[in-house]
Amino acid sequence: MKILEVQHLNKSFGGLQAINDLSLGFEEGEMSSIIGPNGAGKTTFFNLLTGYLRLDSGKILFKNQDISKLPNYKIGRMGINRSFQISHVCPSLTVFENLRASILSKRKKTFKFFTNVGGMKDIEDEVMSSLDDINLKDLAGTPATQLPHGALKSLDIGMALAMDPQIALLDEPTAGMPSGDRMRIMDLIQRLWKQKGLTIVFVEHDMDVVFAFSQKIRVLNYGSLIADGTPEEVSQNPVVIEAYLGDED
Amino acid sequence: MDLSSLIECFGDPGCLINQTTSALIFAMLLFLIASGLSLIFGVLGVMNFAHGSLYMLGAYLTYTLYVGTSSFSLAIILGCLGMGVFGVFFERVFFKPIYTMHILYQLLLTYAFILILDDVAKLIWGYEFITMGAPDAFQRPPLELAGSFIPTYYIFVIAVGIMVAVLLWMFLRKTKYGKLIRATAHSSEMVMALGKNTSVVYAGVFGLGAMLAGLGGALAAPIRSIFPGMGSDVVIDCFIVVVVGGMGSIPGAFLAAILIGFMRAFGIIGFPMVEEALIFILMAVVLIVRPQGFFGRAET
Amino acid sequence: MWGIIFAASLIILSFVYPSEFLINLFTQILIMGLFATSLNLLVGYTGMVSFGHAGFFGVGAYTAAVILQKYSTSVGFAFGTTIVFSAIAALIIGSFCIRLGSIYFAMLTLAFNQIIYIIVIRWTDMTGGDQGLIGGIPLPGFLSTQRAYFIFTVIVVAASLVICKLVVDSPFGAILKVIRENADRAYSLGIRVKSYQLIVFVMAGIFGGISGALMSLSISGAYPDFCYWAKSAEPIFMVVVGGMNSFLGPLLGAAIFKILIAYSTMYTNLWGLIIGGVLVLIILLVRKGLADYVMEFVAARSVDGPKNLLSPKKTG
Amino acid sequence: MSGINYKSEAIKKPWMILMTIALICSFMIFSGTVSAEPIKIGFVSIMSGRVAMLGEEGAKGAQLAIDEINAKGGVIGRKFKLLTRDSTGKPEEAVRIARDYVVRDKVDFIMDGSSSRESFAVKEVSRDLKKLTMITASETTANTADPKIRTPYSFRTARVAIHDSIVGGYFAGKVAKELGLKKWYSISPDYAYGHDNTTLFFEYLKKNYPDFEIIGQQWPKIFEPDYTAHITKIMKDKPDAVYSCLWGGDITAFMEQASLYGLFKRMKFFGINIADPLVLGALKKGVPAGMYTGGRYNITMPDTPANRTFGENFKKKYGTYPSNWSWQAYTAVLFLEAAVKKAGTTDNEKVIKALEGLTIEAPSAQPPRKTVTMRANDHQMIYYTIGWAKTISEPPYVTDRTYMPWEEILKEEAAYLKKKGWD
Repeated sequence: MKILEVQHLNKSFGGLQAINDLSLGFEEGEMSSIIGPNGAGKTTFFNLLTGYLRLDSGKILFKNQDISKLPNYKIGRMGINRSFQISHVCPSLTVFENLRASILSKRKKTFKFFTNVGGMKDIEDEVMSSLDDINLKDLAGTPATQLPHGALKSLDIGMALAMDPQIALLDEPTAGMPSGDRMRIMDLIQRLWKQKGLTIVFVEHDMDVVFAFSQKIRVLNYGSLIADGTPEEVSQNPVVIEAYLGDED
Repeated sequence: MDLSSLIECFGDPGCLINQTTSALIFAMLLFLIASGLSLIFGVLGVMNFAHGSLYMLGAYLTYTLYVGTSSFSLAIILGCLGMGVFGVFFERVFFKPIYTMHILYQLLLTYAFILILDDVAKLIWGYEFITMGAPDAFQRPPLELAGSFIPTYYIFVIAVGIMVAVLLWMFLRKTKYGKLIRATAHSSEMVMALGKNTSVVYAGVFGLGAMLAGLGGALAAPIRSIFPGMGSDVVIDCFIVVVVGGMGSIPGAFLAAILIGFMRAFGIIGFPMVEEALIFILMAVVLIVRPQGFFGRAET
Repeated sequence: MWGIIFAASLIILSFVYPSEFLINLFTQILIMGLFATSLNLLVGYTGMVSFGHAGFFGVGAYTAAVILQKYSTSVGFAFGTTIVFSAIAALIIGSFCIRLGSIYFAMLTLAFNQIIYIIVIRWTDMTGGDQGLIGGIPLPGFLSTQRAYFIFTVIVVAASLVICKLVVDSPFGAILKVIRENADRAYSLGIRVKSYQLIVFVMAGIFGGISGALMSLSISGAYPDFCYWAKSAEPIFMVVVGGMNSFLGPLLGAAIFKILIAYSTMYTNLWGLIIGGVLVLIILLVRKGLADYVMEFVAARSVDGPKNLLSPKKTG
Repeated sequence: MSGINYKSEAIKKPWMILMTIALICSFMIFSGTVSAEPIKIGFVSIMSGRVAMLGEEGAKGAQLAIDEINAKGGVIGRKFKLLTRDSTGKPEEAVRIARDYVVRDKVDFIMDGSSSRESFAVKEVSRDLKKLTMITASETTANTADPKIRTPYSFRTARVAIHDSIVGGYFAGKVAKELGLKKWYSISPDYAYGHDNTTLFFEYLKKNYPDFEIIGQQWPKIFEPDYTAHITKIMKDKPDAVYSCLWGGDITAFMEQASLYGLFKRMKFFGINIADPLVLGALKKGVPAGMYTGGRYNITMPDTPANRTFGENFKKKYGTYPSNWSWQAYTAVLFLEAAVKKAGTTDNEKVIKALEGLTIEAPSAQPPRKTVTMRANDHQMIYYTIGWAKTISEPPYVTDRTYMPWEEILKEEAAYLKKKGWD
């Protein structure tokens, strides 16, 4: 069953047609990737899916319910959570406090005015376990500004995954990491994906990572879908090779 | 609220011209000060509360020079240049560190300078209010036109105001430095990347802003009483002009100053008790409906 | 609860060391401290820089004063109405202001502040116009002496601070900090940022109104100066000098501000030079509020050496 | 650059006072006279910002009187000492300073030289702490006339709007009758004093010259920088005469802008506050002749030797002639001196009794009298000089001064109080 589906999506900024009649769907429980050259419209697509941008035309369906008009916080609350290309964390808050925000929002405990948040044992435990999931437990007390790049990225991803999302949209989770760390973080994401039965969509440039971790690959170029299939199908697809893989060995 | 006398005034040409001149004189002085503020905000991104004090210092400086040299034109020119130099010095020493600061520190630092400059003025020129008096050249009786009266000094000030507006616009549009300033306003990182020294641009812009405020002070000195603290009321009117006109836009400031000038001049006839509130309501409406004002850049 | 200890210690102090001068000074320090702390709910905890907070101070002051002067003698009723009116004012103003970001938000709050000021000046038969509310405010017997009013102020301010502390430490407070740091992230976590901002704006308005009411009762009169825009700069001075990131920073800032004014006006008429000078020094050199500086100093010593003392500049 | 003014003296002043006190104390100890605490007067007023002259001029007047009294050996063997503090224009500061004077500095009397707003705040302190307070600046009638507002502990040696208006109406009525001024206009600052003074003026003008009509009134906000819109409106309505109680920097700005429009050539102008030395001193281009001004205070009004010596002493000490706020504070100290001498003590209750109905010699008494009196029932000083005159462009800028006999003023005032239900 398609958990999230997009039909004839269009979005243009002035003259530039960023998303061009895009239609595709994401199966529940599937781990898929979106690849394409810079400027292919990947991040724009994520922004449209999560309500940060309004679409010009077309429809976005989440479990067959039209969410194209909903504001971003409503979409976030429904379980479509994302991480950001440039990691969006709270700089002067500690790792623990950053993640606690996700848990609080998930447990709908944000509108409590007089209980001391420090004293909420259940929340604390859950945050600790989420930290454990992304191997950041020992850095719980350090402010986000002092995290090494890798940890910062995993915090960003962790904040999305901690929401137990129906579908997690990870925008270049391995950006700016040496190849060894990339594999490690993708293993981590895959482990959580299996463990919690999530649906994950990630944007990636490193072909080794793409082919190693995607059950399905979608290739975007100039805002339109030029290929959609399993890694094998996509690697033989002449259009993809010519437009994107080109002289890839 | 007596709309009848407002309508009656529109009918009578004398009253129309009268109120228009008073609107224009208020607008021109306000524009001179507000244009400097808008420029500084547009390029440096800092809302300078102390801008009113630059207007006050301009008035005091011109008064002192006028008493010294007893030539009004010399007093104005030297007054403006003096303020320009003071502006550059002021920016280099006090403003440079605050560009990257939290907006709260910027607001408070500029507010602190209102307190400091007011007391400095009190120390130098004393606490009593001073009146400079219109220079002899303008003591002639006012121009009579269809039953209205236009003092010659006001014609001079309005002319200067319009001239400065045009010059400033052309300077920003046509000259090399003007383009550099507008580029820095757009994105200072880019300009820095192109190897231009933005700190010179910042100092220059602040100097120009101070000079404009100084000119406003110089032209206001003969017709308004000069006292320490005269700047703090004017700065609020300037904020309205900058916000309504569009932050960083000179044509916007010109248009907004004229709009507010007319609202004041005709508000006094139509809604005598609340014309001041109308101006603030206008500011609020513009901020809510169109935060970037007439010509400002929409907030990216 | 440390709040009760804080209040009890002040009251005992007022008996043990009964110098009336200090009692008067501390009454005003506490009132302005609450006013600054209410602003810090916006500035320090939610990152919303309001430059028109004096509007609520004025609304509170005039509401309580008019009620006690004309309509009732019960202080409780006066404060109740103050809370209601301040909340309504904050709701109306807040619903407009929260749509805007940083500098535009500051400008809009300034505009509303001046609109309140002009209403107060022009509505002469209710507010006494430019003259202010004259004729004194009748206070019930138990509040008549300075010390009694000081104790009343201590209780009200301590209670308000305790409530603010609870809210700041609650889940709601935690989310406010996230909104301050990164509103985009908050949205993606399913947080309706605008409603949180409105709630904290109304809360700040209420406590601002309460501090206004306390002030008007303490000097037995309400004056337009309370809602003039220059009055909005005072709490910002206190928040910045006292320290934005620690809860009691603004209270410390209020003490510094009031003591600085009290002693500088004793020796010279150039208080502007002194206050302005102190501000410039703090902003250009120390770049942090006093309380933040101390907290970081202590934190640096205990956790991991002095390296994070020079924490990177707060980016705008 | 006009020389460093009074301000730098202020910075030296605390040291001077400390030195003089040290001298006096040491002198007292050696001379073995009753080494008594000085009688302390706490002067609170605004000394910074737009209306700094209120505080500065008041403090100068009070200090001059104190120096003269101390030179004559003080009173009941004790010297006076003046404490001055700037209320920075904040009502809560004025209240806190007034309370500090009573509680910490243990002053014997408070002198409140602040503008109407702060003076009402300080009044609550005098009522609360039962401390004798001399009001030397606020001119709003209600301050002493309204029984609900006045307190038994405060006295006022400042002029009162009602008196000014009665004399103004009397004088303007005569001039209006002569010149047939039918259509009147008014432009006064929009606060209590402005409304109070203007409405009363027209009330008394009607008494003396019934057939005139007010064709328009303007209420610019106080400290309005730009009156052009108001001026052009007045010029449009072409009244015969304009009344204004604008004062200080406002009246000079208005006159500057109005003279550019030639307003004074087209209509008679009655400005009650033009003759204030600060205003006359500031008008560089000379004073436009042919206007009518209230006496307010001027070295030549009254033109008596006592007033002349007071003016010269003031100029010798401070370099400028005294203004309205200076003589009012000066007279307040004279009253305190006489009352303390009469009561033999500085105990407030007794001094209040002594002050009520007290008559003393003062430079500002209106001829033919040489004395002013502190009225017992409402603690307001009467018999001070209120006159009107015409302006001329050379010093002393005022000529053909006319005074209204105080008996008639008091009769009109009584009628007014009865009507207001304040008698």
